[in-house]
Amino acid sequence: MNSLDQTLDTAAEHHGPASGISRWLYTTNHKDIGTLYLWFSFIMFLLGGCMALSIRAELFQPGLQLMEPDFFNQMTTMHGLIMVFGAVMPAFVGLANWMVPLMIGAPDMALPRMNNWSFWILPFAFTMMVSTLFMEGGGPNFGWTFYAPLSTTYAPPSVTFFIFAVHMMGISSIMGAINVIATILNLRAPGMTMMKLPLFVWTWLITAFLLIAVMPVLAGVVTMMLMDIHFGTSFFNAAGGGDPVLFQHVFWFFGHPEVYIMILPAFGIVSQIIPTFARKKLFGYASMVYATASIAFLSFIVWAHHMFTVGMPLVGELFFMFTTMLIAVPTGVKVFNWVATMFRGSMTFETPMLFALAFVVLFTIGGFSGLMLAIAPADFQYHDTYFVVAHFHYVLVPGAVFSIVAAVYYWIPKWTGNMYNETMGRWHFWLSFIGVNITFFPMHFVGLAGMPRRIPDYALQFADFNAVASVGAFIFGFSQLLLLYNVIQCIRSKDKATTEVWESAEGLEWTVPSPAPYHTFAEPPLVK
Amino acid sequence: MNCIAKGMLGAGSLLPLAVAADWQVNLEPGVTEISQAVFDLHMTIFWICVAIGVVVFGVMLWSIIHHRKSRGAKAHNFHESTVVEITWTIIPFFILIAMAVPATATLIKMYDKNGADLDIQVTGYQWKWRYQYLGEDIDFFSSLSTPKEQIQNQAEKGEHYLLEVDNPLVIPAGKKVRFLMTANDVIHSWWVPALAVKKDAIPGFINEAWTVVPEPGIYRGQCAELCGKDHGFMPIVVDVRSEADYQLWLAEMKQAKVQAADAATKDWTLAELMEKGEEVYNRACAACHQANGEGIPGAFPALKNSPMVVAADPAAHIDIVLNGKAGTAMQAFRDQLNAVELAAVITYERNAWGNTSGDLVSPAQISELKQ
Amino acid sequence: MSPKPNLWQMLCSVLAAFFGVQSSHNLQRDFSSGHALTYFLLGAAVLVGFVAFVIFLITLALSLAGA
Amino acid sequence: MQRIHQKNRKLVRNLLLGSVMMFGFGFALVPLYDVFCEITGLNGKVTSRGPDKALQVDRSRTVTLQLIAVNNEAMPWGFNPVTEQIAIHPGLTGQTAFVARNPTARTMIGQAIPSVAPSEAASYLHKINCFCFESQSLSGGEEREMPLLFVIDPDLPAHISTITLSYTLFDITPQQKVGYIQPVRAQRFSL
Repeated sequence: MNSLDQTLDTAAEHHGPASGISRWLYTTNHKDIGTLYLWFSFIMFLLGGCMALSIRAELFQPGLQLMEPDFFNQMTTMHGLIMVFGAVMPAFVGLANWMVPLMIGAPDMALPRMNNWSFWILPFAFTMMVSTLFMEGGGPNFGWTFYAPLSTTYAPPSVTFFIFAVHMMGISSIMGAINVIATILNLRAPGMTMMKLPLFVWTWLITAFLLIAVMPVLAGVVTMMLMDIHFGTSFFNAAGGGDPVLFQHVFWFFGHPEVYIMILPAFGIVSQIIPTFARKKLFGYASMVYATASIAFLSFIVWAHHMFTVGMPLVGELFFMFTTMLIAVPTGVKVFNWVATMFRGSMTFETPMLFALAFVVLFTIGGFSGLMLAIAPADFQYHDTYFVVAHFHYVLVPGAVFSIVAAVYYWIPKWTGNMYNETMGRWHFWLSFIGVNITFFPMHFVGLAGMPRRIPDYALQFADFNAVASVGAFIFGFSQLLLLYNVIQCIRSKDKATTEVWESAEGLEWTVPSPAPYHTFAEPPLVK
Repeated sequence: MNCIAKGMLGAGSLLPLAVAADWQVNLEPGVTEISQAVFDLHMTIFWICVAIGVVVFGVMLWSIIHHRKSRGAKAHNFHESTVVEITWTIIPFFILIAMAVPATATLIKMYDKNGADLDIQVTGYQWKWRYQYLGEDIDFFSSLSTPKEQIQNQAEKGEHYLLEVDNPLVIPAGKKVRFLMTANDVIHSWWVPALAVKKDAIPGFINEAWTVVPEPGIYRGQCAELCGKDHGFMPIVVDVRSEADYQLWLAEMKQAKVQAADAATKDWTLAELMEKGEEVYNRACAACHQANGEGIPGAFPALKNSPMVVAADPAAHIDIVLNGKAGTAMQAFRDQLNAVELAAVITYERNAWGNTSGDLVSPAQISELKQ
Repeated sequence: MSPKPNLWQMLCSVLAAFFGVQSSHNLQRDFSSGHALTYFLLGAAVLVGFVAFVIFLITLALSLAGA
Repeated sequence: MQRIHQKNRKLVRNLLLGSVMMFGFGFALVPLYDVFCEITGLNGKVTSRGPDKALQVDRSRTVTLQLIAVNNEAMPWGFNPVTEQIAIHPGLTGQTAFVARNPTARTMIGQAIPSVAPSEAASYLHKINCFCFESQSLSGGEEREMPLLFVIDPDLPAHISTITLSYTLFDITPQQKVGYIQPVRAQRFSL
């Protein structure tokens, strides 16, 4: 039919995966690269998690016990950067690599060599970033939002390496996004029209466009920092006619869509899992697609709600308050649709479903606190307190992270050909669920009671809830080792999975054998 | 309403709710008209969210219990209903409008710029605050007064651990105070929850905020924007006094200023300066240069045996203490300390920890340079 | 084949997208016969119009409040 | 197959072009932001350098101009307004001055950055002549009175009766040297 298919055919006949390390270094196979991304992200998740635990250990009691304030700031900064850019985003790219070609009936990603490159940049970027911790003056200590002038004039010398690391992972993300878009738009199997795309594919398509729109803006803002630091420009330096507030505007112009980059694929995953285990078609497929597009569009006009206290004129405050509140509408539509999918279904509660249900509930709680934060006058009290920390951890941990874990349990039988241990999966779920709530729910309370974020030590009235949160963090942190155990156990298990794996899962990925062969859909399937 | 809210939130925390302040779970209503309006707004949105949550999670829980396969539930086949979907789009939309109206009203009230009785310029420094009363010639720094031993867990922590300062901001009750916020180095944010005032202090720019506190009292807050190493250690204390007490305080402050000027002209002995100097050093310098004068290698230089400190001519040493060093954490102490304190601390540094320059820098000498 | 959507229908689709509600019948029409770029541009235009509308609302609210 | 390769190539080209454009857009936000600030008076940035037309004097109201001097970071100069506030009719040209004194022994260069509160007043405060228009160089021990000529636009909204004009004085001496950042960085942690 065409030469790509022919080359793939011959490849399939003549060699499977190469052996040894060169398989992973030179691979252009979407499944191998997906695996690499997922392992990388899991390592970063553990690293960032260790940093989180060191933060929580310091905050267990008032007073300075374990670390100096400057090191504490480095920990909070690195924890944020690693979790956002090292754990959550690569995990979603990994899932896209594995699943998008399988879901649309494509033989591989559209640009396999670029795929290899976009992964292998990441380990170097993060090695560079983490190595700054050992440099003179320490690593980045200015928060993951790196507001100027703290991150320019007052930054440790290692900031230059931080900037280059951000550039590298930005390039990696953009290449990954281009690949996803090209795959979805050009490699769909015959009959796989846009309105038949599974929601995970749809949300990833929209996410990929968001990535292309905003990662370059992030690259721009760090380039401006670099120029301010080394070439004497004054983008963010008031002395030369610049403006530190400009930094915040440009950063959040990137930063707010970035928030949706981390949650839209999660919406997609949950929209795949809930119908499977409710044995019922997703309610309002069309609305789901449109709501995703709507959230993506609106994310470009709400950025300044992160900066209500910088002293914007009244008109600005009102504008960003109204637009932000409006995002609640399409987000609400999504939650209602998930609930309607479950309603009158025939539900079972395997591990992926448990994580997906926890996602719906806890993400919605995060959405509620988000709505409260959108109200500008109230935000003056919430801004930069633990209430904000509680909010974004609720949308990112039981939001993004739970969806990724759910996706792993959902698709791992397809990846390894074996079933994971359901009992252990449930243990992992319940420990995570309890741990996450013990950790982050009390943060709402201390935030409302007046505890600012990013402080290494606090007043006595915050002590009790902080101790509780620290205990929860250790429960949550250590229970993630169960995920590692479950994955390894599943790889080595003798409990073979069927082709369909789940009773009523729908989609092309469930038509290939388990484990999915190294090359799939060399002959495009026909979608009715 | 407040009690119920605490109960609700407390129940959600999976923990028994003690009445002690340590388990405070909600925003405090605060003491100003604005802070109470904000509190009401906060509670309104909170209850709306709770109501929506009850409905959504209720339906979900119902389905989880009743529509499970183990109970023999058969999946129905509906997957679309434009009417239903439009309904649950329109209803939240109107709920949002209902939230936006009081929010807008409160915001407009917060931005009421009219008729300030008193202007105070608030400047954020790494890591302290400076208050200047415009037109009153009163100007002082306010920094953390919690002893280091408490932070290092070598002493029992006091009641207002980390929320106490040496010189609180004093304002009159019942008067409209206008704060002009700016910063000296990086961005800070001045926040006192009881007044519902949080405004960023940005270097090179000024921001405004207003408050009217009806009753005297002491209100505590903290810096809310990450501003470097000691971001967690720059609290704010606002001491609101009755108009008469405020006037008394003003007079005292002016009197103290005259006395300080007199003290600078008196002759000080080395021993007197050393004693005073040690106190000033521990307050203003020891955080970086350490109490033993050895600094922190790689971050803060040692003063012990430092060539500049033991040099025969104290000019360079005086210059750096008064004017700081650009591009480093070394601040200019010209405005932060008075002439006696500056002379004392410089003398102390030149004669402590085995530094034996033996010379005495007199307050009069510093007064002249401070002009 | 469903007929090519006219401008009004496309506008309705874009507006529906802003609220996040759409029927699959219309979705089918949009994707089978519409061009992606048109929708994208229309979406951007509606976004600009929406921004202008919100600013207008705010000015109105402020003048009513007398601030 | 050729077709798919071509389609891919075209798409990649367009997407790369899109990212490059967005990179450019990030930088375009800088001038856009300045325009935005000028229109809305955001941040109280003072951009206007004198009225474009002759202004009618409005003797029916008096506006108070508050003057504030702030030293940034380690700037050792003495820096104060001659008078702390001036009451003036809108439309009349007012004159005042700030005094700067360099107490150190070396020549230093300072740059004053103006900021106005409330920010919406910024576009109504016209500066005809200001020491902030250029940097000021003072030799060691030198003192200078730096004039400020201004006029308040009579169109100033009625509810504003006080305008605060602050100047933050930055030490820009090191920036005048070649490769200034390197030495500053190297010195950062040494006395």
